[in-house]
Amino acid sequence: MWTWFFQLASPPHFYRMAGSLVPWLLWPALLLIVIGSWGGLVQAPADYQQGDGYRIIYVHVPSSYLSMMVYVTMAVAAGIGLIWRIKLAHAVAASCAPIGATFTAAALVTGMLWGKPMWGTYWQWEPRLTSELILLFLYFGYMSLRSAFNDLNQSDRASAVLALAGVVNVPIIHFSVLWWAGLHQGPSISKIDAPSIAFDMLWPLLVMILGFTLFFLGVLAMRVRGEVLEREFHSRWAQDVLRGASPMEAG
Amino acid sequence: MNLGLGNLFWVVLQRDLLVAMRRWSDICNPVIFFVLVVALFPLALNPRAEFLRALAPGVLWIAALLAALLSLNQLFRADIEDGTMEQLLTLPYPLGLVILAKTLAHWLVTGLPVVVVAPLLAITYHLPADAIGILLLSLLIGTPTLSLLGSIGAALTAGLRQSGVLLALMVGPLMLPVLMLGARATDIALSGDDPTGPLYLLGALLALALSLAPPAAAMAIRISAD
Amino acid sequence: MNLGLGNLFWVVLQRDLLVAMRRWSDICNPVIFFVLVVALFPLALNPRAEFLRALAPGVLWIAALLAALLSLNQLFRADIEDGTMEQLLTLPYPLGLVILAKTLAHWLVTGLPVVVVAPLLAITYHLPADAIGILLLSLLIGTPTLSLLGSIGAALTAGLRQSGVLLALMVGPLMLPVLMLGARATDIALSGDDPTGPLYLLGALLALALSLAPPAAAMAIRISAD
Amino acid sequence: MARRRGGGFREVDLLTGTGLTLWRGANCLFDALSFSAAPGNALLIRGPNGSGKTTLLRVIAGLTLAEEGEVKWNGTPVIGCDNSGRHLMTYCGHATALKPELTTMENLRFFARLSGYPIRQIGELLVASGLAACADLPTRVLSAGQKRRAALARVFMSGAQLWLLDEPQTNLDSAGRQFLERMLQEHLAGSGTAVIVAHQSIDLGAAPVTVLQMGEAA
Amino acid sequence: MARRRGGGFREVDLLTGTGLTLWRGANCLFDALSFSAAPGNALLIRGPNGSGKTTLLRVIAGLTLAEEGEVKWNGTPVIGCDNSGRHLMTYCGHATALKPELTTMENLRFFARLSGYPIRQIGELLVASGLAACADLPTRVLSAGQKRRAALARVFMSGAQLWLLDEPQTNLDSAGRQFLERMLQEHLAGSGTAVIVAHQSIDLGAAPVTVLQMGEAA
Ligand code: HEM
Ligand SMILES: Nc1ncnc2c1ncn2[C@@H]1O[C@H](COP(=O)(O)OP(=O)(O)OP(=O)(O)O)[C@@H](O)[C@H]1O
Ligand SMILES: Nc1ncnc2c1ncn2[C@@H]1O[C@H](COP(=O)(O)OP(=O)(O)OP(=O)(O)O)[C@@H](O)[C@H]1O
Ligand SMILES: [Mg+2]
Ligand SMILES: [Mg+2]
Repeated sequence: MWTWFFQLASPPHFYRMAGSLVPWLLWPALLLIVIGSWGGLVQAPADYQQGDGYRIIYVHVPSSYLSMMVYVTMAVAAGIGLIWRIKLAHAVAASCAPIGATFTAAALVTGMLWGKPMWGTYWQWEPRLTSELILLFLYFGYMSLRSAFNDLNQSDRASAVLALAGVVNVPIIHFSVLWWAGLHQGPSISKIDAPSIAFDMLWPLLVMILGFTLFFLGVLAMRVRGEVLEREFHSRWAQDVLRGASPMEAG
Repeated sequence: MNLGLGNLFWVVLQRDLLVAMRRWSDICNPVIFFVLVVALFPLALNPRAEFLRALAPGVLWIAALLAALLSLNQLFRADIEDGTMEQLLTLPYPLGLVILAKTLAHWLVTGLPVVVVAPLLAITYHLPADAIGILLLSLLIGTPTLSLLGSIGAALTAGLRQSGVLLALMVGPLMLPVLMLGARATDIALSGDDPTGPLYLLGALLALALSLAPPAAAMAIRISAD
Repeated sequence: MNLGLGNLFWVVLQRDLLVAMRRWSDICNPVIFFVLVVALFPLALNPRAEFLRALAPGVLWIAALLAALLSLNQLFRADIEDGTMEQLLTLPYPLGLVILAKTLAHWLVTGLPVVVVAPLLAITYHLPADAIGILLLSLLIGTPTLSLLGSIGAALTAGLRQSGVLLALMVGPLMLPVLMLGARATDIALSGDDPTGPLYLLGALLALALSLAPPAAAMAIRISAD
Repeated sequence: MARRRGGGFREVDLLTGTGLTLWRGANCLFDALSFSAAPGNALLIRGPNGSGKTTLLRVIAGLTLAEEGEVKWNGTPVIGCDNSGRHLMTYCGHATALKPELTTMENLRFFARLSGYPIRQIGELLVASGLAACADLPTRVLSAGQKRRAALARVFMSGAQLWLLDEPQTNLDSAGRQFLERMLQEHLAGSGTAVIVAHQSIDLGAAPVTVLQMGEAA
Repeated sequence: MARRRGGGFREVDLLTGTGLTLWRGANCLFDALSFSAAPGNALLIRGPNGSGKTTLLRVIAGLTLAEEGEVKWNGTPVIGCDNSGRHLMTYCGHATALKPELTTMENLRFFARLSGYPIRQIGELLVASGLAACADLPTRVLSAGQKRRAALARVFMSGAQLWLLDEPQTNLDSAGRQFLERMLQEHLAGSGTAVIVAHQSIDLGAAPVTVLQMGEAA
């Protein structure tokens, strides 16, 4: 187990592994998203209150969930990098940030679009919405901190401290609907025992969430590959890769 | 030294913009700070729509002023610390023009983004469309005045360490009329009246600042670079 | 190197207070900034008594937070620039303790004065006496937490230039719970209810920050002094 | 590394200081100090630490006001709020005037545009100063000596007739010092003037050197 | 200027670096570099500008992380989040670690208290370093050389067994350089260790000197 772990953490090995993994993540992701979209847009019945407007849920909920998932991934990777000084983990954290920021922006935009018909306003200064906005700021803060240092080593470690400190925001977002009474929907699908949503509407949502997650992992693998190559630019294997040889031949 | 004055202006402006682009956080940060301040109020206070609407002109303008104050701190500081200012001071060119170019670059990088996002935030404060228009206009006229006024304070405090708050203290009072007029204009528009009066006054202040601030800042910078 | 840890704490604290006294503006500036922000609102907004009273908890707490943010920028900056940090980093002592001493000195110099003048300003916002008491208490528990949280951000950005706004961006979200709880407690007291809930939570946050922030800041400072 | 300027200098290109007096706190740094330097000459300011060399150089550059006395360059006083008196003078102090965010090339290009130095020749100058490999690095990451070399390259590009250099050898290795000396010799041979503060010895070739010895340290 | 420490150093007071590798961007500053310095010895780091001397010194001080390899002092690695390995080591870089607002005396007193140097002897030390007249001036107004002398006085006060000095001769006049050399000779004679980066020559008396030549500049 440990040897496998360390082997994975070696950059050339990871580069090769991730490369072969990417299609196995992205194609299923595409498939699931197509199925989920079909299920959500065609197969699921219109809501008796909201008509077809609710269908934006199939984008909103997966991106909202991923906005937080990605942050947690980023923080865990950053923590691993900081404690065990594994550069690969830093590369993972660095690659997470723009993806997470994109999902967060998507959650905000879809939420706002949904909010207009539902609440009569695009935006409401309400705990969940605000804390989601703050999550976006955290991503921005993380990225600007990274770009502010000239030394990679330094920006890795500094941004890791920030990512870890900012992780407190995630439970705040998740529980904000419970702690403060706001406009936003309470948990409806995450109550596993008794989902308060019809199965016809639920399964496309679950498929979409899975599809989005795989999509995230696929994009992450791609980004980390690029990041690792850039970091190991001067090493022999990276030079070999850039010249077109396979990294395994380079050893 | 065959550089025309327009050219000098352009060379300095271009360099400052390039430096800012290298640190893109320079461009994002003041505006994000602006958003942060505006977002804090509904959290700390009661977020009812009519309450927020009444708050909006004041909060948006105060946030714009604070964002300007915070970023002004850096206007000449780096130049003094790394010795660039010594070079600019010994140039055979009018220093006021150099300062004007630097101030313009600063406004483009920090003030303009604030002006651009302000309408979006105004929507979240439930401000009606015509009041948003006036808010935008008042910020567009008012924030360059803030930058110009700030340049004097920034020049005076550039050699000091703990200048952030000192700067706020010095130029805050100077910026007050701009703040009051800007918030006033939006407020008037909000209540459906004609806001041209305060807007003209804002324009007059801009003209005044444009002609007086650069030479004053030039004199100040000579003193603090000694 | 026969310096006890308590002694180390004391030596560092004393030195930082001495430096601050030499630049008395260090002591005055954050509090004056605080007063400025609080004073701006009645100017930019409608100064009716009941409106101001509703505004008071939010405005006072936001002003306190902004004053803390602004001054935090300087917490480690000077030490990094003049090389003192290199010396502190190579000392055979626990760095967290040094950081705690510096943060305490910083709070004494910038946070405490804000806590002291806040009640006076609260009176001008027509806040009743018992709400003022709670405001004072919440600030007294809350502002040290702000300083401690800020020390992490200050440590991360101490080596950077345009750090003021970056710092705000980074620690603003972390400080948010403190702000919300503090304003909440005062608000509850204003409406005549029992504010002990948020106050206990504030206390818990302080305890948490006290134990976690200094080591985190120590780690951060090692990185930014690299 | 050909010089941009075509002709020689005019006869009036003379630097004079008369009756300069400056107190700092209770220390008199200089009292009724006078000097002059003609084209092609170097004025070498020597003296122990804290004797006022840097302060004097800043007075000559017009960056600091003397309490009494006057520095004239080309017959006009260097102090005053218009910059005309500073014509064709360049100052190089302890700070390097490089923007840490910009690359070496971008930094030098800015000063080249200010002084009218041909942009195409910057590459050559970088090679001559040993900075070719750093051209595209942000100056933030340069070593102390590399920064100093870039600052000296700026002095060269300024094309100024009067160079004011404060301890220009600081942080330089022997190749760097040679580059500096070659630059200075060429400048003086082209009848430029240089005022140099230095603790170490500096080889100025055939140029006439006046040594200005500052008083004992405070 | 009597040394505070009574006894000699232990046999294990050995500085070793093994297999140090560090890349900066596309430049390899050092690759599998190893060295060691025994008590009483000086390690002189030489090399052209930009060859990584400062970076190496910071790695030795534990201020910068090497990508590979390890520096050990007294048998413990200098890197790590506890400070125990830094025991009795002092670093003096380009920055002087003086608070501009405090006087020279106050600045030194702070470091004396940290390192346990007797406060009463600071006055003597100020005289020895030629700073007696500046004792009550805020260090902001000191000249470059005076600041450097104060920084060196701090090194002396630290009583550390390992001194790490980055271009300590910068800005010093000849008296200042002599003060530095005397200090170093005494330190080495008391079987201390010193790692020194220098471009100029430095007279270390009878102490055995190992020269570590860094590669060509980038
Ligand atoms: C800008 C506006 C909005 C933002 C920032 C936002 C944010 C979020 C976030 C962060 C989550 C994930 C919560 C978690 O997993 O703990 C979420 C879930 C959800 N949102 Fe929104 N939302 C917005 C608007 C809306 C609107 C207008 C509706 C519809 C009325 C809505 C309905 C939902 C639902 C049903 C969930 C799933 C809740 C669950 O089962 O846990 N959202 N939203
Ligand atoms: N306010 C003051 N009160 C007293 N003395 C002062 C004051 N300001 C500056 N000085 C003294 O003035 C001198 C300034 O000298 P300057 O920096 O010009 O020296 P320098 O000759 O360049 O020395 P170095 O060789 O060290 O660079 C110093 O001796 C300093 O102590
Ligand atoms: N991010 C980077 N990319 C490329 N090169 C870099 C980077 N950061 C630093 N360098 C190079 O690393 C070297 C750092 O050297 P260092 O400061 O240790 O030199 P030094 O030997 O102390 O030189 P000096 O004698 O000038 O003080 C420089 O050559 C610099 O150009
Ligand atoms: Mg000097
Ligand atoms: Mg060096």
